[in-house]
Amino acid sequence: MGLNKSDMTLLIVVAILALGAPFILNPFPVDSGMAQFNAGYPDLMQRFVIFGILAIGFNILFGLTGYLSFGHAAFLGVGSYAAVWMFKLLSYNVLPAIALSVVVAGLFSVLIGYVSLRRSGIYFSILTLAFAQMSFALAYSVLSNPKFNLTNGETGLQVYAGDPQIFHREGLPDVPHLFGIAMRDNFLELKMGGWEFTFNNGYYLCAIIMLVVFYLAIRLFRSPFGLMLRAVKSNQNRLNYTGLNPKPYTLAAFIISGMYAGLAGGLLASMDPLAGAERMQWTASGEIVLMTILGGAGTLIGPVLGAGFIKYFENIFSKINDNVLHQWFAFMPDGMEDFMVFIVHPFVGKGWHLTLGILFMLVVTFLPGGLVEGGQRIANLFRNRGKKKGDDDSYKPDPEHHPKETPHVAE
Amino acid sequence: MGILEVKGVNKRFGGLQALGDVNLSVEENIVHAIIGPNGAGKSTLLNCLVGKLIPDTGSVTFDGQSVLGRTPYEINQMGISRVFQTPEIFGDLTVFENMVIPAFAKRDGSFRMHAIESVAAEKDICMKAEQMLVEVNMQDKIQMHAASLSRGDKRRLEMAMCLLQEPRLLLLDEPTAGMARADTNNTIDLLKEIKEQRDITICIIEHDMHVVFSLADRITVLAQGTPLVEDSPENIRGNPKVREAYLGEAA
Amino acid sequence: MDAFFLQILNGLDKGSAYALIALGLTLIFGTLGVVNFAHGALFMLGAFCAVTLQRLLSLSFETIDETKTDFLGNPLKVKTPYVEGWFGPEIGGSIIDWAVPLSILIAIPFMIGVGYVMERGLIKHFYKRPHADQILVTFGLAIVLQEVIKYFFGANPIQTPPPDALLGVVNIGAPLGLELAYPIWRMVYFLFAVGIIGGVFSFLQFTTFGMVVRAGMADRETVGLLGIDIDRRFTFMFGLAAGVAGLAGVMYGPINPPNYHMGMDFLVLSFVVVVVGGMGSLPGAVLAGFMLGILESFASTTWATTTIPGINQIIIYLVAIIVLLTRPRGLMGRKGVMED
Amino acid sequence: MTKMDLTRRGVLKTTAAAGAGLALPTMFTSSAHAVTNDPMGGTVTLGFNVPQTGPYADEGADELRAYELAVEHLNGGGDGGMLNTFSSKVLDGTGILGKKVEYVTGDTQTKSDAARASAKSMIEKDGAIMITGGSSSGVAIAVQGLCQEAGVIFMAGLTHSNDTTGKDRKANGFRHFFNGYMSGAALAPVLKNLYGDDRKAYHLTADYTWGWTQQESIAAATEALGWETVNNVLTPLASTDFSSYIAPVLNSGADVLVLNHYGGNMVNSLTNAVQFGLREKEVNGKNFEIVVPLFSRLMARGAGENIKGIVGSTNWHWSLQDEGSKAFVKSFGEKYGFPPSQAAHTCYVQTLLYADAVTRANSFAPCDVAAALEGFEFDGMGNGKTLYRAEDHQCFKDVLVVKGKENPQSEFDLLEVVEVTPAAQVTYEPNHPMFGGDEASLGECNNGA
Repeated sequence: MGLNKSDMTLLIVVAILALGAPFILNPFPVDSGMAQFNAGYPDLMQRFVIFGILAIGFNILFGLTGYLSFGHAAFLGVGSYAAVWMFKLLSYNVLPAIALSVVVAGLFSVLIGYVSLRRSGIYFSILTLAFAQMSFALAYSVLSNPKFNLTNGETGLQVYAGDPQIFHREGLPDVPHLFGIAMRDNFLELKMGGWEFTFNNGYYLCAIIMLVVFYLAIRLFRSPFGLMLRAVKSNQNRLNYTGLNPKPYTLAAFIISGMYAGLAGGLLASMDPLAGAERMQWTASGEIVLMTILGGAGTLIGPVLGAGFIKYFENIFSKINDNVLHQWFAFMPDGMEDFMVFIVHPFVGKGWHLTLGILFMLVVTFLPGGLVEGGQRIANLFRNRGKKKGDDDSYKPDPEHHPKETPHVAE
Repeated sequence: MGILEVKGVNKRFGGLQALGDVNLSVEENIVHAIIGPNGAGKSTLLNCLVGKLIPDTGSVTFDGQSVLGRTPYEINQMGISRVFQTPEIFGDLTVFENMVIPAFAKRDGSFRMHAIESVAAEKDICMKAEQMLVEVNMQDKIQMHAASLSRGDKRRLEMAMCLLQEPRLLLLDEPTAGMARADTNNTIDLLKEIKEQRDITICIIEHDMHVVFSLADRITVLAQGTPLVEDSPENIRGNPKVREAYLGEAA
Repeated sequence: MDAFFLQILNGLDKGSAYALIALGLTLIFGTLGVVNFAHGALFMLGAFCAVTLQRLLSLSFETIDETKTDFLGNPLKVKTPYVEGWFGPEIGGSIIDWAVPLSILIAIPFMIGVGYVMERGLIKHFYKRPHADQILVTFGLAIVLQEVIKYFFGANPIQTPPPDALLGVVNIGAPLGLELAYPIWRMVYFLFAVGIIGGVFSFLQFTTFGMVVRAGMADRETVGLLGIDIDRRFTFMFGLAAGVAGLAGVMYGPINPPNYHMGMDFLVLSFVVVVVGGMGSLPGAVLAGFMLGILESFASTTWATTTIPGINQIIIYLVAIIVLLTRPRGLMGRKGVMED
Repeated sequence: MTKMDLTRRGVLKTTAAAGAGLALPTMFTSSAHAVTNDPMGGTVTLGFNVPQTGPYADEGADELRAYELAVEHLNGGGDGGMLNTFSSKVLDGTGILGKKVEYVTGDTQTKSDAARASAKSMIEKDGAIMITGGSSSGVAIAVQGLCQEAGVIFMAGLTHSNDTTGKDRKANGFRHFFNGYMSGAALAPVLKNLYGDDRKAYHLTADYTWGWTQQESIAAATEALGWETVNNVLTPLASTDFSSYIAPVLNSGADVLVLNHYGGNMVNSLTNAVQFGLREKEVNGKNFEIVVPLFSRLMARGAGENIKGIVGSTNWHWSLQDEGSKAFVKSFGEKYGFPPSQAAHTCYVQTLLYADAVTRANSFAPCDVAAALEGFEFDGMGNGKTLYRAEDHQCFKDVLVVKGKENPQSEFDLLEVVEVTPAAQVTYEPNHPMFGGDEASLGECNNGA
């Protein structure tokens, strides 16, 4: 596979996690009070890996080169639109749709990257933000006017009965499918005791694609190209005087990460054939940035963890309502129960944003390297427990992550 | 004809004449020092040589080819390497990675998309980098982060990075500025070694006379943006014009 | 012609809000080198100072009016604010009426306090951290502040009307023979903004404190070496920036009713403004604020939108792109600031 | 390990090809075809998908209150509310078909993506058999499409765009709320009475699908009465300040301003319009008037004083004096301490209508439920006699024209009913061009697996 031992281990661990997700994410019996925290249903699992792909791609740009794009959601949106258009024009087969979404997002990122990369630092961030916001605004309104309806605006682009779908045949499912295998179907539902596990076609397609692109990302990280990207982040001046042109390197990184985003967009549309303009809004771009930093920018696995973390909160915590809280605390005396519900209430359900905000602050304050650093600390804790005291110098910072003391004034 | 030819170079910044009609010829395989008091235009001249600044008039040719209008990385690819006043290295990367990058630049040019094979798989590049580290006596620091090196080691690393590219011309911008005497002497030794072991032209900008006279084969004195004299070290030493330039306007 | 001048006025008005927020953002960048994504939330907090004061002043006691019924058919409880009970309906009523201007008095100490606590409690740990971490932590803080406000005040906008005396329109074009009927409060807002901006500039220009801060902005280390406790001053500057954002928010309430996410609505725009103005440049931020405000107003005219459909939605971003591509560091940016 | 029990709770099972497509040990696949939408055990789960974050969070919170009330009433709790006044009497307070009603909640964030994710989690994870709620048309259409594909029933919450039951209508989706066309048809005659038939209208329209259909409907209805549409200006959804859109109105020669805005947009544009003194102006010898076609009490509250005297339409208002409305206001008011909003009303009614249809059909299968709802006529739910039309799954009922109250007695007493426009006057053909014309079709009803 061309990987060294630790990378191979990482890939295998990720593969086990991804392929075993239906088990791992459903640790609680269906009827237990904790079932609320189960995340092993198809839609959320799909989102975990799709946003994982998005974050892996974003990390190639941001984590390696340090260029902070604040408009990455535009590529996600463009990818989704491209995919749905393929559904509308050709057929519900996801393969051409995903392929086109990658290509279109790639082309779009050539355009935006070429212009934006003429500036660096926050000027670059604002340029990407401006392009993405323009794309969003146009997709939401102007590009959905009845005369030239490219995006279907607020409603979102979807397949209508009147669409050509020239390769659609009898017998093929009327939903996104891969040569007849419908994405939304489950190939297996397992009931074991109180537990239930769902194995979904679409999820496994996403998971396999995620593993492939994760593997490619590892190769890229370890390649000379990846090294050059890290050199761009470290010292562009030296790179220039070493005879290397940073421009094509950063542009290539930008395009690759744009294509990752397009792929994620295409997959999103393949799992659920509707593309809305909100996907391109700055808040969506901001979410990608947050995922990456939260997980640990510049590390391989961090962005995937960050993506999972945020999506978990969005989908699981937002669904906890007072009714559920009362069930949890039902074992307590009445007054105590109401008190506990009162205490927890602001942080769940409609308050899930609050919890997320607090966690952002806690993680970044106490774990400068993101969730990955948290993981390392725990790992070190276990490792050190086995050893004698005084062995602490075995702690080695992750070679990939070194928070840079950013000089405020460069040059 | 020298390997580096500077002819009639002028550079103004607003009302300030930074360089006035500079002519300079650097012979191949010697150490040529450019000295001068502060504000003499040494750094401006250097920046004109590496593509950071473009002179208003005049020409700069390297090995018969003009460097004007070329970017720093193109000029580097022509065979000019530059060492900075404060070491410019990749602080976030390991010493080894720092060494590998110029090796790739030398082999693959200013850009190549090699995103699949790992760095470790490029055996010859790695070997070259390791060899060079041995040469500069840094093999024990190979996995250290460059940022955590001492200042002297940073300078050594930067020089090793430049040498790895086997440049035909090495530009040094005050390589001993701010160094303690011992470090300065080490640097001088390092440069002497380099000079003896390689076919390389070195152009050094310096105002530490000790360094200059220990190394230079030829010296150009710059004052107020114009070359005052160009001669061998022995002759420069006693030149009254040079004294005047350094000591101010003697009566 | 009248329409033209009206749009200029509208632009100046929008620009006032942009300029005030951008001014604070730039102060924080310039002095502390921190990317403050919570700045929009500070603006929002300011607006809710006015809401809170209005609520406090309208705290009421209930009397039962047997002649009327409420929606459930029970006797209607009539609410009378305590201040009206104490001072009589006349004076009490006018105190409530002047709630927004009065809340400036509360907002100044409150916002400076919030800024102080924020800087000492949180931001100061992030000076040496990458900008990305600063973004994450301040964004988290913005969400938290926003959600707290939502928890207490709900998601709906809340009207904070101006005093009756400042309600309505005034024809300011009369001396020029033009018909320029413009809302009084919007004029007040513009003048207020000009006053604040002038105040901040003269503070930095003419006081020793300001001079030290400006010197510190240019070269923090050197000023630190001179034995001046620059950190303390920078903390104060953070408080000042928070105060400016807060006052911008207080006075904005009567123009558009505040809601809990108004900060986020302004956040991205004000970042664009700051960057177009040039990082680290206070005059740049103010200039860009007014410029973008005016351009946005003109892009909203029918003439503009029929010429280029959708121009009103993208104008700010389009201008930002053009400015950044022609002037690498924005209108008045300093070299090297936030370029790494 | 305990016994292995293989079933298809498979809620998203649509094609038989799927299982066969992947080579798996047969012992792992089940060939039993259970009816998906047959809730197991003694409970049935409904999914309440409302905005809990974002600008419509308050509206969402009110919807959620109504849903909780509806569930309470269905399960026999409380005073029964509209169950007592509903013309259909099959619901007896023992849940639905004897199964206790449970519910899950989710956050739409007023984004199509998030709303669909939330709805999917309800269907896939919690086994919800009906999804309802929402506070914007984009979300309603997105979730309706999802429910169609997934084979569950969607009972729309607050959605006013013509498209929901127009070009985007779906066999599994039902809307009780009124729409843009109805607003126009109800408002036009009232506007003519109040302001005359010689008026020049200037439209400000939110630049997205709902805004467009709303503007189209109002313009058509008023032009039919002789009004002239001077201009229609599209305003970006993200606008917070409308001054630059309001200022040109002053010199346009128009004497009526129509604000096709909703939520925060409407609050701000109305505030700005009043600020600029439009209401004190006289143009063409007439008083300048402002019209807000879609009103809600929550918006009226946000707009404060500015709403006074402004005319608009609404689906329902708590001050209605029919038995159904009174019963609903009473149980809602007693539980929560304030009167319900129109969003709460439509959500409450939709839940009851669904439960009733299931009971009458004696089946949870979506197609049976849909059949029971189609052409269903009922009364006692606050809007008078109402028809769930079979062709497009739109309710036809009286529409209220309301006006901002000049002297409110309480903080809830903001609107007064000017006229109740009879259903006949707002009824249109199912193939009306504003509703997708002849091309629009419900498609096939989807029963799930």
